[in-house]
Amino acid sequence: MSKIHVTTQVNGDAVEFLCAPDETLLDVLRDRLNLTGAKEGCGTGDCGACSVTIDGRLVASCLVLGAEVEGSAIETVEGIGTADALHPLQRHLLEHAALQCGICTPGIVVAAKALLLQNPDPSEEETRYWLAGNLCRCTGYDKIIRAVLSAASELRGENA
Amino acid sequence: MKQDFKILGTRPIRPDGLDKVTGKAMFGADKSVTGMLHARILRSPHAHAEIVSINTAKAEALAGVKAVITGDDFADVENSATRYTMQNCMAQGRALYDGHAVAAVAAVSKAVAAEALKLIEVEYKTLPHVTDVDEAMLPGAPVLHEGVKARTLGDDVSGNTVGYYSFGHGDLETGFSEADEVIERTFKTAAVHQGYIEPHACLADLGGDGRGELWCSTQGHYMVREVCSEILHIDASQLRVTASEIGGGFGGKTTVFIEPVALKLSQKAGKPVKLVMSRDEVFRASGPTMSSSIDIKIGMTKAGKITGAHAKLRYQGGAFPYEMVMMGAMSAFAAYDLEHVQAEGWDVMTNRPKMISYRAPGAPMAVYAVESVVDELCQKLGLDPIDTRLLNAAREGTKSSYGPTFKAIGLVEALEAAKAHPHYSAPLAPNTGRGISCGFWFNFGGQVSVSMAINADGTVSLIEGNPDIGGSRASISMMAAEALGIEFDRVRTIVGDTASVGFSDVTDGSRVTFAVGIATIKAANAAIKEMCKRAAKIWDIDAEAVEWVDGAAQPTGHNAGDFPPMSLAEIAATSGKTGGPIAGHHEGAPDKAGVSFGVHMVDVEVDPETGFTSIKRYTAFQDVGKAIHPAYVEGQIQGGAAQGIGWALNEEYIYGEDGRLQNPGFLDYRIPVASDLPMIEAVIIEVPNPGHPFGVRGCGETSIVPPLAAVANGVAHAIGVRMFALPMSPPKILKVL
Amino acid sequence: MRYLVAKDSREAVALLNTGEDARLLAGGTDVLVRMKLEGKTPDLLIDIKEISGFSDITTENGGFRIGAAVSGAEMGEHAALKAMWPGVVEAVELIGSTQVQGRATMVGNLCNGSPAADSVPAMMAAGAMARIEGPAGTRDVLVADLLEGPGKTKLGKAELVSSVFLPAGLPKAGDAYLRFIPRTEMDIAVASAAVSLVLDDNNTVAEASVVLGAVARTAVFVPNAAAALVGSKLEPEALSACAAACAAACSPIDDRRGTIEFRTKIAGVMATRAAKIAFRRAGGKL
Amino acid sequence: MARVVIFGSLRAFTGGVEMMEIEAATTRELLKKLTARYPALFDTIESGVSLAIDGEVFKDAWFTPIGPESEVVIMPLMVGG
Repeated sequence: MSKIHVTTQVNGDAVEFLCAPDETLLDVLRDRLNLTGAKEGCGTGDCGACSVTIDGRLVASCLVLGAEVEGSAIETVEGIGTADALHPLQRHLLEHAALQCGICTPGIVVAAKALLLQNPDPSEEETRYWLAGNLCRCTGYDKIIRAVLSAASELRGENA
Repeated sequence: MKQDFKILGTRPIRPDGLDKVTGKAMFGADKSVTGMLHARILRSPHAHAEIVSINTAKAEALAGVKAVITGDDFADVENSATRYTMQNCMAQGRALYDGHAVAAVAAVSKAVAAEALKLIEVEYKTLPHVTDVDEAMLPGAPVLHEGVKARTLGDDVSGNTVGYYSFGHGDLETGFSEADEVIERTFKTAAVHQGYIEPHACLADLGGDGRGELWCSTQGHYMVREVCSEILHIDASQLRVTASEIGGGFGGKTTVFIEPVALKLSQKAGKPVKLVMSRDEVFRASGPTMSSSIDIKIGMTKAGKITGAHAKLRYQGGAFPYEMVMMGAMSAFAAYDLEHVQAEGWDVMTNRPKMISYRAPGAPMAVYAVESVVDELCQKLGLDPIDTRLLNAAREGTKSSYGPTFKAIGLVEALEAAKAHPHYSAPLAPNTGRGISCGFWFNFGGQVSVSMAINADGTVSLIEGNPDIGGSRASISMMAAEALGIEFDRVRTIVGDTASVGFSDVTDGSRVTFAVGIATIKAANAAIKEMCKRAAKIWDIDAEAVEWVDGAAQPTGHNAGDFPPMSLAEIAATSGKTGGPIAGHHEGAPDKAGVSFGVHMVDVEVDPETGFTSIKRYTAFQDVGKAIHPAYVEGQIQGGAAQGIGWALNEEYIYGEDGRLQNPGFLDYRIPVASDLPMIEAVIIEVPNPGHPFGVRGCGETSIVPPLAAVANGVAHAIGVRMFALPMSPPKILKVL
Repeated sequence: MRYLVAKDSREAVALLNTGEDARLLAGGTDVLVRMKLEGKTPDLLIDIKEISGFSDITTENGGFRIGAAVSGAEMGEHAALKAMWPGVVEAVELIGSTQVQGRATMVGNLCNGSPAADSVPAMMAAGAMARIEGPAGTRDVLVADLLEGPGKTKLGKAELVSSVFLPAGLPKAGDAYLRFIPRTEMDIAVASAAVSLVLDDNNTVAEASVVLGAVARTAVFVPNAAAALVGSKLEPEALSACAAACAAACSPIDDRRGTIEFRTKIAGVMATRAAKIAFRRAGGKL
Repeated sequence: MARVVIFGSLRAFTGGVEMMEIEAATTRELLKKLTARYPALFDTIESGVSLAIDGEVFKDAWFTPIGPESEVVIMPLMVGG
């Protein structure tokens, strides 16, 4: 199989890579670009651990081909917040102890950020349904939902 | 034993949290090295088959394939438990379940490895199979392994019955004769999987000289080292195992499934090999927990006193001998103070993946059955379920159903908290029922090693040997800081590899905060002793005349007040001149882990037209001894409750007539999603464990024990019919409506 | 496997017609999953997302034409479409997670041929037409006429569905879709129902369409269930007649997702509940 | 003399005896004397047991002290998740 040359943008930086035609975006990110923040929990779009956004749209990167992202702008967890300047979502997840093993956390961060961009004031129910595709086996979701709602409140400028 | 703490009981940000919210944390599949190969495993499509032949020639000939192995590549080992583990990793002679590994390939890319698998030709001769526990126990059932039947059993059960246990005291006949009401029921529960989101993954590099490096996602890298070095016939000292960040385990990563395979491939290919399971492989070939078939008989007086209790537990644990039903038999009646009680258990093999621990292994299904019958008795006799449990509750001094006499325990406190909670008196909507259940887990101690260095800048580096599965680096740092009298952020705890700190048992049994905590306190005390000695030298007084108060050495006795206190940082700063580096370490095997009881309360609503059950409100009460980091203790309680809810309602291993697993994916193996659950209120009860200096009890496992019966009892009250099998999926509920 | 981006539908049709094992890629949420689970790839994967119009939702004759590459999320964000055909949009939005919604398409859901496809009953109840491009040119057929059986459609060799047309909604009309799943999300429908109603000035059901999913080899119209609703204001007798007609129309299978008995029982429950929602949406009062 | 209690199914190897008194200062000594008295227990004890000494659970480390009035319950080796 001859490789495909793809030019795209990842976390704001121009990126070029070669990938096999059947290689997923998740494999490209992890194996070719060394961005291992997105995880493969299932490979079939059922767990959300590989969540990224493409042109702002939340997707499961295991269900996207690397070849498809030519000319797109991709954001992964590595593009959200830094140690010195965490995104409020990341900070609230930490403050609420909303992670135990942490394998689902990158996907939760990416998915919740996409939620708050679209709906800055989600209800608990809206948040739960939005994140239904992000499986977490450790927490029972309680603290994750609280963290997202309190991050939303802070982002709206309310007293968190 | 009420103590005042500065740091314990606070909620600092966990030290590994930053890496986890930014995607930096390295899990099992996240590590790569140059020149590494990618491995894949070929698995049996049959529930039970003789492997007549395996032809790997075509696969080996494929460009890019560097090694192919089968069961023949593994030499025998002496220890039978290790042999079973090895044969579970790679079949020898027979494939014993759908998904059993029969060959493996290492190649230059994932794609080539996948292609090579298709070129391996395996000739199978299918054999009769059995996947149901009751069928597997019948004489005449296909027997998985000959000669391993429990030695006390007779001809009335098949050779698959590898274990028999019995616990209890008193006389059952007397007990039941004193009852006003006796209920006897049979239950079935499906096998469920731990469902960790991170599939098993490792990166192995083993040279021909027997020196190796292994990176893997595990609950115990020393266990991995011991098992792998035995299987590979190399010295333990030559295999360094590093535990990656672990993406969930819940008991499922307390053994090896792929590591010996990756090491063998690496040895054969002479290159590093990365091996990552797919989700399908996780379900088909890594251990779920047991399925069960259970008989319960309980007698009760009109006043609610339990007079006699008998449990018969038949557990199905997959394709190899195992011991686990005893944990269920010991847990079944632990919550009750009983005069006449017996719990018996049988461990049974079937053509399914070998079971492995899942959070409080063996207890949830046993307690589900017992608590269902207790609830039914309360219903029948018109008794309050909490009052009845209080009347019979085990407490300090109770001779437990499994033998030991309980020290201080917190069951009564948890029941009283449940009774007083507004949830218990809240009104119920139509089609809604409220369920209550107790739960119990032993908690363990076991071997630990901790090494603590006092750095010249006044900070502390702590190395311990237990993978951090739910925030233990935070709790350990907190205990170190508390013991040393310094700030939390002055301590950094890391999980050392097998070459950097002494042996540590697997992270299981809710033991880490307890056992590593004790070792940490003892290591801190050793360092404190040395720091007091240094201060004494500096002050030129007797070492005995120095004590450690609030993070500083200070003169005591007749020297009291002679010198101002000297802080840890000050002592550390001059350590190079006062005798060299200061450190403390402790290696030991702490015992006296205190048992933990929980009480869960749930309101469920059942749609009478579809049988759909929704969880409307959930409150969990648990005695944790002392909550070091209350937020993570709550998290353990909430997480266990959610897993138990899944077990009760929708999770199950579904096998067809052909013995093949029909739902090896998250689409049809249905773990709870965020929209399935309400907030789960965790109420922490603290009855200190007398066996721990800070009163700590393990807290991670008890929480999965009560939800099964709590939900089942809630459903029974909501629909007015009792179900006797899990999961209570909608088709099953609708059928009885 | 080769991956090619088709520039127009003629090229896509030509590529489908090469004799190779070729598949179309729009959202990829079925085709990529199948590649992963079955461990085999087609010879050729044809990406149709770049084809002009395929990613558009356009108004046409008072209705909407939805391109083959329009994602569920895009449909959900289209206020006018959602207002006209809320049942169709809610059906599409039930497919998979938020992540899957970002990619999955209604046309893909149709062409995948699953009897449990969420959008298909809703499209059928709405009278949706599929536009088909093929070697012989373009034709429009009712979505209902495209269904063949599990994993199969009546698309001919080298044909593809380029868009689906949802006709103009009538005044006092409403549609709804409901499915039963064991959890609240992330499952495949065990049984489902779409109902489309038109009310007269009296708020009595004048026209009805009832379609069931996941209870037969394809989604099926249940004319008797529809007839039971016509002339009613969804009185209990009408609803129970509707439910009984639904049960009679079921010929489901037993599998890991549900039993024959269960599917048959709940099909009518889904239909009557969907009917009530559609009725309210049409302006009726219960 | 410590009072030793044998868990139910292990009594198959003690001829049904549930309780006995053994003079022992440590767990090792106790387990040695126990297997000397009931050789059929050897396999089980060799493969590992847990002991509850006065209600506190111990693994079978050799030198755990046993008091003269202690109650020792012999249990199977326990595992967790």
